[in-house]
Order: sequence, then structure tokens, then C-alpha cells
Amino acid sequence: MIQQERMTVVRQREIAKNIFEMTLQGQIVQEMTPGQFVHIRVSNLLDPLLRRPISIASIQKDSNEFTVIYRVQGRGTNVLSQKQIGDEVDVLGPLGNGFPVDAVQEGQTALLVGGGIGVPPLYELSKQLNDRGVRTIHVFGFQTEEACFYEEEFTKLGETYYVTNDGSKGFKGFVTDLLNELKPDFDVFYSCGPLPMLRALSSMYENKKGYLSLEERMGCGIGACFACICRTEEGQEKDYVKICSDGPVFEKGVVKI
Amino acid sequence: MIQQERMTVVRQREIAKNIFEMTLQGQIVQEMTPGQFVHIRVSNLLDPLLRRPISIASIQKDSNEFTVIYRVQGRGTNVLSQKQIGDEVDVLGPLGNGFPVDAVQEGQTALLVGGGIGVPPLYELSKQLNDRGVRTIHVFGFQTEEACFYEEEFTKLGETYYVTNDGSKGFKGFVTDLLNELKPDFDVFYSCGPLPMLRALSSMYENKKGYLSLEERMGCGIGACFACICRTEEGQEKDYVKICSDGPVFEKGVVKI
Amino acid sequence: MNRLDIQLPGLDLKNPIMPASGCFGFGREFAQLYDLSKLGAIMIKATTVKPRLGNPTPRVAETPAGMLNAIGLQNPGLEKVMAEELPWLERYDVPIIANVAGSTTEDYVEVARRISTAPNVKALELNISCPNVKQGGITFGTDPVVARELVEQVKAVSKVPVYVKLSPNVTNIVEMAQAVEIGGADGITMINTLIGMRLDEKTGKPLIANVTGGLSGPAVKPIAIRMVYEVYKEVDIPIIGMGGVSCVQDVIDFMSAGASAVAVGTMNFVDPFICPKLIDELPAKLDELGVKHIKEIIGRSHRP
Amino acid sequence: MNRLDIQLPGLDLKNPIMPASGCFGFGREFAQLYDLSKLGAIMIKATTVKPRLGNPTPRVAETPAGMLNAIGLQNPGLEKVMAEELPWLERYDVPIIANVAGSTTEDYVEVARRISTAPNVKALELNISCPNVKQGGITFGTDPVVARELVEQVKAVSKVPVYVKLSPNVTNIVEMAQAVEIGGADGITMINTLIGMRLDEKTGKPLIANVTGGLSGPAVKPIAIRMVYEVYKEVDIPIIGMGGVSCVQDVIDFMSAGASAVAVGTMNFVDPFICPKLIDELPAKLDELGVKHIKEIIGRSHRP
Ligand SMILES: Cc1cc2nc3c(=O)[nH]c(=O)nc-3n(C[C@H](O)[C@H](O)[C@H](O)COP(=O)(O)OP(=O)(O)OC[C@H]3O[C@@H](n4cnc5c(N)ncnc54)[C@H](O)[C@@H]3O)c2cc1C
Ligand SMILES: Cc1cc2nc3c(=O)[nH]c(=O)nc-3n(C[C@H](O)[C@H](O)[C@H](O)COP(=O)(O)OP(=O)(O)OC[C@H]3O[C@@H](n4cnc5c(N)ncnc54)[C@H](O)[C@@H]3O)c2cc1C
Ligand SMILES: Cc1cc2nc3c(=O)[nH]c(=O)nc-3n(C[C@H](O)[C@H](O)[C@H](O)COP(=O)(O)O)c2cc1C
Ligand SMILES: Cc1cc2nc3c(=O)[nH]c(=O)nc-3n(C[C@H](O)[C@H](O)[C@H](O)COP(=O)(O)O)c2cc1C
Ligand code: FES
Ligand code: FES
Repeated sequence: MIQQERMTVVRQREIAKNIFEMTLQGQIVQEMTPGQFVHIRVSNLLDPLLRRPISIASIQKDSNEFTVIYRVQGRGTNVLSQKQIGDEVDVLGPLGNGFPVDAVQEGQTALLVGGGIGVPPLYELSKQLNDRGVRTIHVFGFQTEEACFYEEEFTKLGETYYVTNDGSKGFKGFVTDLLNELKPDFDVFYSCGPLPMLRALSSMYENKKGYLSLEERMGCGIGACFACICRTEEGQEKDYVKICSDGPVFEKGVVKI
Repeated sequence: MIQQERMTVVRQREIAKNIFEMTLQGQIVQEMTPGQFVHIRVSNLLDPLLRRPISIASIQKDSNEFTVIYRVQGRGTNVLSQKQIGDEVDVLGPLGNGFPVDAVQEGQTALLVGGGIGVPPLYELSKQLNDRGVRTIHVFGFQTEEACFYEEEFTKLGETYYVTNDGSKGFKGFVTDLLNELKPDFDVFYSCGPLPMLRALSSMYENKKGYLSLEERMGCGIGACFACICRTEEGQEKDYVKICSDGPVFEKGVVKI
Repeated sequence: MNRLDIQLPGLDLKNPIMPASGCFGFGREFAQLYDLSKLGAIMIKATTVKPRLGNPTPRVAETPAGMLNAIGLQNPGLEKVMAEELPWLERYDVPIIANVAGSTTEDYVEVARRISTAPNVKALELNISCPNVKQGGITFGTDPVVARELVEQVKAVSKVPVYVKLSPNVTNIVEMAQAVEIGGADGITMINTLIGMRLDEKTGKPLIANVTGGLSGPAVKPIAIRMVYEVYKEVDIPIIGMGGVSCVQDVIDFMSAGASAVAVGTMNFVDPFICPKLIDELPAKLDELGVKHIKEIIGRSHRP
Repeated sequence: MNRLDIQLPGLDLKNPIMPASGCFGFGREFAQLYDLSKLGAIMIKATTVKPRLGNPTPRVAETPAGMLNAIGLQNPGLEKVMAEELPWLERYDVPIIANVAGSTTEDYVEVARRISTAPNVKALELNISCPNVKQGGITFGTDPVVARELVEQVKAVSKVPVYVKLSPNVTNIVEMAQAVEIGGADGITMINTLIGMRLDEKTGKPLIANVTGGLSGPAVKPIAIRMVYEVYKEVDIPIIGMGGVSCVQDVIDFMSAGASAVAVGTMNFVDPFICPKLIDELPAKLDELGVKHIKEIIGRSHRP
């Protein structure tokens, strides 16, 4: 159930250039699944006005905590990055439908492909897949070494490859370049990142089962305002989906990207 | 000279119901005189937008600190009251022309009359008058006991009387009622508070020299926008004054109140 | 005693608070959050004869204390609204105000005629002011003669009272209000959004795919209050006020200026529980103002 | 190389940044804070034939991300401006744009004729849009025929180029812009304030003594950008853009939409050093955008 809660900041630190990891504590953590997001109001004042959608990066149900990883991009995330331990943050969530962890079976292999700030939701996904006995391969693309994060965390969970546009870390190029070389053997892929990456993956693995997490500018975040619409491919039941409430995760081939 | 400075909060506490005392540290303290004010930007964001004018309540030049006392009234002062030690606050000041301390001579007596949140600027004034060997009598009106502050501080400097509308502390009634009974002997009066009080004082002490500190809603605070105009009495050189830059303190009889 | 009930043409409101059209869909999403029967009324999303897919994305952008939107009246069309959305809403004890949109007079008339027969639709809100539809839409809202004629035609077919939603993008809002009053409007709802734009910081190109969008939220409140204040003086039909309502004081302000009820738009996105919160906070606010019933504050700005 | 200089009719600007009329007085107060020669130009406070004492107070009120003002064109009158203010400003190496106001055509013509002879007045800004003067003022700004005729008459007497300041309180801003262009305007400045209101929370009465006030500040920026964008497409004279500029990105936005220079109003009150700060920050912003000279971004929103 969607709830609004004033959650408490229990941790906040810069983990890469302009990338912050923030842990919040509160009841709604109990409802969270990987790939879902929360909608955060960064100020009680009227500027910045709208909530910011941020993916759930990891969930610690036992301590009622969850973690987000976000890039300071504009005014809202900048305000967020100034929150200190003990401050309260107004969180609406959990929102949307996350990654189906049961789309891959114990013993099978999942390929997780992330780009930049699309990597965070794949962390909780990977944890849960590993818990289920699924092997995970992680392939992540970043602009430069400075922007990379969570290498250690992912490495613990499975094979992990970093790709940077400028080659400052790992493989130089795009994730698809590396995947072309690597030719990994897998059953299902899960992906979150920029549209060109999602498009390339979809055509590259045309015959594989795959799930994509999409982004769009949002108003309400709960399906009421029609801000975050995406047209669907021919043959779907509806002409369109709402990314906030029907997604953000869709099976490959459902939405026009 | 008027300067803009990011000053540091070194102290903040609630000294009466909804009344806060905040001490800020920075260079511009060196330029301050009693009765002047500062214009405070409470947030770097766009809401609340305008600066808030607040009087200088006391000045500690040796430690580069000054203190304001303000009532949490609306959104801006509410944000201000949440600042914590170490936070920075954007201050423009010192602004305006304060109380002329040299309008009264050593050995003479000054009557200081304040109402509510008009009391704070009289504190630094009283300190400086006492330093010059002037005797000070303090007569202050408040709504109720809960709103009273600085009794100890003022008592140290001279005879001090509190008046409350409901009689919950000191004399019951208005400051003018008490003054009618008290009939204090003094040479010059200084006053800051609500207009009806200033008006009553002006006619009560028609033949005395006196100074009044006025308030008006402000835009710029430096004399450029013509928001804070007040008409002058007949016979003055100009038709109007700007409260921010010509005042906020005027000699009795100069402005139409 | 209910200190908050308001009677308006066609509408028996438990309280003067309702979500504004387009900011609440057809209620389904918010029904997950709270009991819709709590609301004074619901203004449902604009309905057009045929389904509309709306504008390309991005459709929204944030602005200082406000937002721009260019949804483009996306809606499932009259058939589906009549067959699915309105019947679903019947489970709640709340009057529905149906927002009627179109590009031609015939469109408006058709939607009004049909949708006004739904049992829970107690009033229509004629949307002559949506700035995000290219054909027709906006001219209805800026030309008093065209507006009056449209209202006449819609009134002729509607089974329920007709409120007309005014656009703030005009030189003379009073002239528009008077025109729709003469046309037979039972009430006025105001304001719709102001036309605005935001540019992409890097490219300088319009950020919203539709180029322009409608500005809403607290930023526009001073304009909305001014318009309600002006219109109240010059018309005799009731006003439902909106534009930037974000707290209980804003409700008081709109009603003081002359509104008989108040709609909340953008702030539903910022605080999805805002409508029930406002309703809960109103009685204490009335106490503070020393007022027994909220009706007493309607138009108080104008009293000597 | 100066990457910021802009040439406009009558105006050789070191940079495109200038304080907006009414937000900078005649410069004396800000001269205490920084060297006025740094500015691209100065738009001085509205000048009328006779001195004006303006409206009663309160004259300003804060609104979400904006403010209302109803100063009422207080100014010392043409004589004093010519004898004291303009000569005082001559010590600075900065072109002055004189804001010309009045209630009748004769007033405007008289001020324009005289003030345009001052040596440092390089252009006039015809204020046909002040919402805070009761007689005349506002109709000049909302009726294209009246506006055009006024511009013609002022052009006939002015010794310097005439810019016309447009009101945003109109249904069709392009029509107004075209009218003043036909009337002979050398440029357009836009936007003036939007008419708004705020009520006293306790009494419900208008907070501003003048009842309504002009809304300015960041809240109105989306409307201003939209209007500059629309007007740029339809006129051939240059635009000086304003309305809510609060940071260097806003300068870029206005110029992208089509402004050749940018004025800063309300934010001078919030950050009195904003103009020199913006000027200092522009070169780095140009680097970021990969642009050599700021001229290159003028109108880039419109390029394919
Ligand atoms: C479902 C979803 C999950 C996301 N998860 C993450 C995450 O885990 N980590 C992370 O760093 N970012 C994530 N994003 C992107 C994040 O929402 C934006 O970076 C953020 O909203 C930018 O806000 P700002 O205040 O920094 O920028 P501003 O430029 O001030 O934002 C202005 C407005 O535009 C919106 N906006 C700007 N960029 C985006 C964007 N890329 N997507 C959607 N809205 C945008 C903002 O929400 C706001 O309404 C996610 C987006 C979506 C839709
Ligand atoms: C020269 C001067 C000195 C002052 N000194 C003090 C002081 O020492 N302590 C103190 O508590 N108060 C003082 N005030 C009053 C103080 O400025 C207001 O209480 C404060 O601005 C209210 O802001 P807010 O955000 O709480 O209220 P809001 O209602 O949010 O304010 C909205 C707007 O109205 C203005 N405003 C509201 N009330 C007043 C007022 N009474 N006077 C001027 N502007 C107002 C605000 O500045 C702001 O622009 C002084 C005012 C002036 C003019
Ligand atoms: C996302 C969005 C969609 C809207 N859709 C409609 C609509 O379909 N019909 C309509 O009459 N008004 C629509 N509006 C306007 C609102 O009903 C309301 O008039 C306006 O937003 C001002 O109120 P606010 O400031 O509280 O949002 C929409 C507004 C928003 C923000
Ligand atoms: C206090 C104040 C006084 C103003 N006085 C004038 C004026 O005398 N003449 C004029 O043309 N515009 C006047 N304006 C309008 C500004 O020049 C400017 O057009 C408007 O405020 C929008 O810009 P901003 O949002 O940056 O303030 C005034 C604005 C303010 C806030
Ligand atoms: S953000 Fe409102 S429908 Fe998705
Ligand atoms: S506040 Fe601007 S002149 Fe006084």
C-alpha cells in the first residue's frame, strides 16, 4: 500500500562524484520490493515544489531502513544532499511495480545491465536474486571512473564489469560493446539506464526474456496525472502505460522506447 | 557601509513563547549602532523570497557577534528559528539610522518605552546610554507574561517596569497607563513598538525630545524601491521619508504617524 | 452541527474542498490513499467525445513554486467514462463534477448531453480554458461572444447545472465571467492554468514537448485571488475558486475573495493527502477566525 | 575579447545585464554597494511630468516565489530627475534607459521629449503597462490601437530610440508587440508585472493598500519566457527580457527565447549584488555551453 511517511535520515554520504547514498528509516520499508521507487519531497516550503522520484537501491527490513543512491543534478537533489542525520524527509512510497525476481529460477543466470544512475535499483535486485540461488552477472556503464560506485558490493554478489565512456575505469566504450565481446550466457536480463542503452539491449537480445526500467518526468507518481505516459507497442491491450504506476519496470517489447 | 555577509549562527534559543534570540558572527558587526536593523535572507531557495528586517538587539564587537530577538510570526521567521549553531545566514546590513545616543548627556535620564517585539533594539541602546553615564528607565508593554523577555538584562541597567494587557505580569494595561501613574522624570525618550503606542507617547510628551522607531513592509531595505514610505508632517523639507534608509528612527514630529 | 457544508446549484457539499480536474484522474489512485467520501466533491478529468492520447512527453516541468503541464486532455473518451469510471465512483458518497472538453461546439454539446445523465454527476464544468489543446479550445475561453454561445448550447442539453471554467489568459476576466453568466452558467470555476514555458538548460529548446504548458501551483495564487475578487463583485452566480491552494489559509483566502468552494490541483501531487488534511484543519481555523460556519467568510474581503 | 557586449538601437552594452525599472531607484543606493559602471545599462525609475507621491502603504507583499508591489510610480518628477538624478548618474560609464510614464498621451510626450535630451539617456522605455496607476496607464498597455498611436507620438519627439514595455495582462501579447512595432518602436521590453492580490490572513481584506499589486519575481518567469518566445517569432525589433531572473541560467533562458538583453527586477531586493554577480558568472556559463560570444545564444530556442 502506498503511504506517506516522514522518515528519518540515518546515513548520508557522497560515494562518488556528486553521487550520494542516503539511508532512511521508517515503517514503509516493510512494503518495498526491488525496482520500485519512492517519491521524495525535499522541502516543506514551496520551492522546490514537486517530489523527486528515486529508486530503491537496497532494503533492510530488519532495521526498517532502505537506501537510495542519487546524483545531485538540479535544485531538488541538491537540497536532498544537504540533509543531515536525524533530519526528517517526506517520503511517498513504495511506488510502482518493480523487477519480477521470480522470472528467473534457482540455478539460472540473470544478466543485470545498468547505466549511470540506473545502476542503484539493480543492487537490491541482485541481492534478492542471489538469495534465491540465481547467478548474477553485472555489467555497468558510467561516464568516467569518478562516477562509478558500489564495485565492491556488486563484486560480492557476482561477476562484475565496469565500462566507462572514456576508459578511465574498466572497459572503454558502451556496455553493449563489452557485451558484444563478453557474449555472456544468461537466461533473463534486467536493465535500467538511458534509453539508447535499453534500446540497444532490446534489439541485441531480441530472443531473450528481459525487463527494462524506464524514466519519465513525473507529477503525482501514483498514476493520477498522466504526466508519465509511454506509448505501447502494437498488439498490447492498452495504447499506453503510465511509467509511475504500471512501471517503472516493463517486460521488453511492451512499451515503445 | 552596507555589506552582505554569510554570518554564522553561534547561538539560538527560545527566550519566551515564540520569541527567539539568535546570535550571529561576522565582520559587519563592527559597523553596527543601536536602532539599526539587518535584512535577513532566511533561505537560499526561492521561497520565502524576500528578506526579513530585524532590529539589532545587542552588539558584541570584541567577539564579532550581534544578537537579534524575533517573534516567529510567519513563514520566514519560522524558517529562521530552525537554524542551528554553525548554519550560515545571509545578512545585509547594518541598515538605516539608529537611535542617537548623544541626544542625551551624561547624568541626564532617558526613558525607553517599548512594546512587544519593539523592545529588542532598546537593549543595545540602553547599554550604550548607561556606558555614557545616562540613567535609563525602561517601560515595556507585552500581551501576556508568556511574551515577556529580558527582564533581568534590563533590570541590571536601570529601573524596569513590565506592563501586560492582561495583567499576568507587572502592571495591567498599556504602557501609557503606567506612565500616567509613574510620571517619570526624564530628559529624552526613545521608543519602539506599535503605532498606537508611538502616537500616544508623542502626544503625552509633546514638549519632550523623543525618538521613535517605525516599521513598514519592505522590499529592498536600502532605499531603492519606495516600498516603505511614510509621509512627513507639514513643514518638513521632504514630503516623505523612507523608513529603511532615512529611518527606522525619526525624531518625534518628523513623520505622520 | 456541520460547520463546513455548502449548497451550490446541483451540489450539496459536505465541505468546500474538492480536487481540481486533471489532478485527480477519475479518483481510483487517490482511493487507495483515503476514503473519497470525505471530499466535498470530485472534479474528474476532462472528458472528450473520443478517447484522446494526449501530447508527447515530457508533459510536465517544475517552475519556481509551480509547475507546467501539457497533458493534452488525455482521457479514455465519453463511452468509457460513462461505462467504467462514473459507475465505479458511485461507491462513494460524493458528488461528481464532470469536466467537459472538446474542440468544437458539437463536441462539447455531445459530452454534456450524455455525461449529465450519469446518476452521480451533479454538475458539469465546462472547460473552455485548456491551454494545451491546439484547435478551438483556447478561443472559446478568450472570446466572450463565443463563450456565451457555447454556454447557451450546453445549457440547452445538460440535465445538471453547468459551471464554466475560466481561463486567466485574458485581458479582462470580468467580461468573460459576465458573458458566461448571461449565457446561463449556473456557476464559475476559476482559474485554469496560465500559459507558460520552460527551456532545457543545455539546448535552450522548450522542455515540454508541446512547447508551452499550463502554469499552476502556489506561484499563480495571487493572480487567482485577484481574479476571483474581481469576478465576485460583478456576477451573481457562485464561484469555485482554485489556483495554488496549498494550505488551509489559502482556502480561507479564496473564500474571503468570493469563492463558495475551493478546488485543489497541483498540491495533490506534492501532498496526496492534502484534501482530507484541509478538511480536517478547517474547523480549528474557523475557531481562530471566530466564525461559526464557513459560509460566513465567503466574500468577507468585500465587506466594509 | 569582450564576450558579452551587445549592440542595440541607441545602446552599446558592455554586457546584457541591467537592473529593471523601479527596482533600482536612480542608482544612488546601489552605488553604495558596487560600481554602477559595471552594468550593461540602468533602467531608471518611472518618471512622470509632475512629482508623484505614489500609493498608500503597505505597498509590497510577499507571495510564493514572488512579490506584489503597488508603489504607484512614486518619483520626484521630470524637473528633478533632469536636474539632479541624471546628472549625478553621469559619473558612471553606463547608458541610461529612462522609463517614461504618464496618464495621458500629453504626459508621455512631454516626458519623452525632455528626458530624451539628457546626455546619458540613450533610450526610452515607454511604460504603457504599469498596473498600479488608476487612470489611463493600463489601457495604453492592453489596447493595440491606443498603444500604437502613443508610440507614434512619442517617437515623433524622442531624440533617442524608444523601447516599449509590454504588459503581460493581455489575451494576445503578440498583437500588442506588433502594434508597437508598427508604431515605430525600436525595441520591446517585457514583461511588466501581472496583476495580483494578497489578503490579510486575519481580516481577509486586501493586504496592499491599493487593493491589487503587480506580481513579479521567479514565480512569473515561465510566463515571461513564453511571451518573449512568442513575440520573438513575430517581430523584427529587439527584445529586452525580464520577469523573475534569479540566476545566470535564467539569463541564458531569456536570451535563448529571443531576448537580446536581460533586466533584473525583484531579485535586486533579495540579493543586491545580483547584477554584478550575473555579469561575472556569464563567461563561465558560455564556456559550459560551448559558446564564444553571448550573441550566439540569442533566439537559439527557435533554431531547428
Ligand atoms: C522511476 C524513477 C526512478 C529514478 N531513480 C533514480 C535514482 O535511483 N537515482 C537518481 O539519481 N535518479 C533517479 N531518477 C532520476 C531523478 O528523479 C532525477 O534525477 C531527479 O528528479 C532530478 O531532480 P533535481 O531536483 O536534481 O533536478 P531538477 O532539474 O531541479 O528537476 C526539475 C524537475 O524535473 C524532474 N526531473 C529532472 N530530471 C529527471 C529525470 N531524469 N527523470 C525524471 N524526472 C526528472 C524532477 O523530478 C523535477 O520535477 C529516477 C527517475 C525516475 C522516473
Ligand atoms: C525596521 C524593522 C525592524 C524590525 N525588528 C524586528 C525585531 O527586532 N524583532 C521582530 O520580531 N520583528 C521585527 N520586525 C518585524 C519583522 O520584520 C516581521 O515580523 C517579519 O518580517 C515577519 O516575517 P515572517 O516571515 O514571520 O512573516 P510573513 O507573514 O511570512 O511575512 C510576509 C512578508 O511580510 C513582511 N512583514 C510581515 N510582518 C511585518 C512587519 N511587522 N513589519 C515589516 N514587515 C513585515 C515580511 O517581511 C515578509 O516580506 C521589524 C520590522 C522592521 C521594519
Ligand atoms: C496535470 C494537470 C492537469 C490538468 N488537467 C485539467 C483538465 O483536464 N481540465 C481542466 O479543466 N483543468 C485541468 N487542469 C487545471 C486544474 O484543474 C486547475 O485549474 C489548475 O491547475 C489551477 O489549480 P492549482 O494551482 O491548484 O493546480 C490541470 C492541471 C494540472 C496541473
Ligand atoms: C517594486 C517594483 C517597482 C516597479 N516599478 C516599475 C516602474 O516604475 N516602471 C516599470 O516599467 N516597471 C516597474 N516595475 C516592473 C519591473 O521593472 C519588472 O518589469 C518586473 O518586476 C518583472 O521583473 P522581475 O520579476 O525581475 O521583478 C517594478 C517592479 C517592482 C517589483
Ligand atoms: S506521474 Fe502522474 S500519472 Fe505518472
Ligand atoms: S524597503 Fe525599499 S525603499 Fe525602503
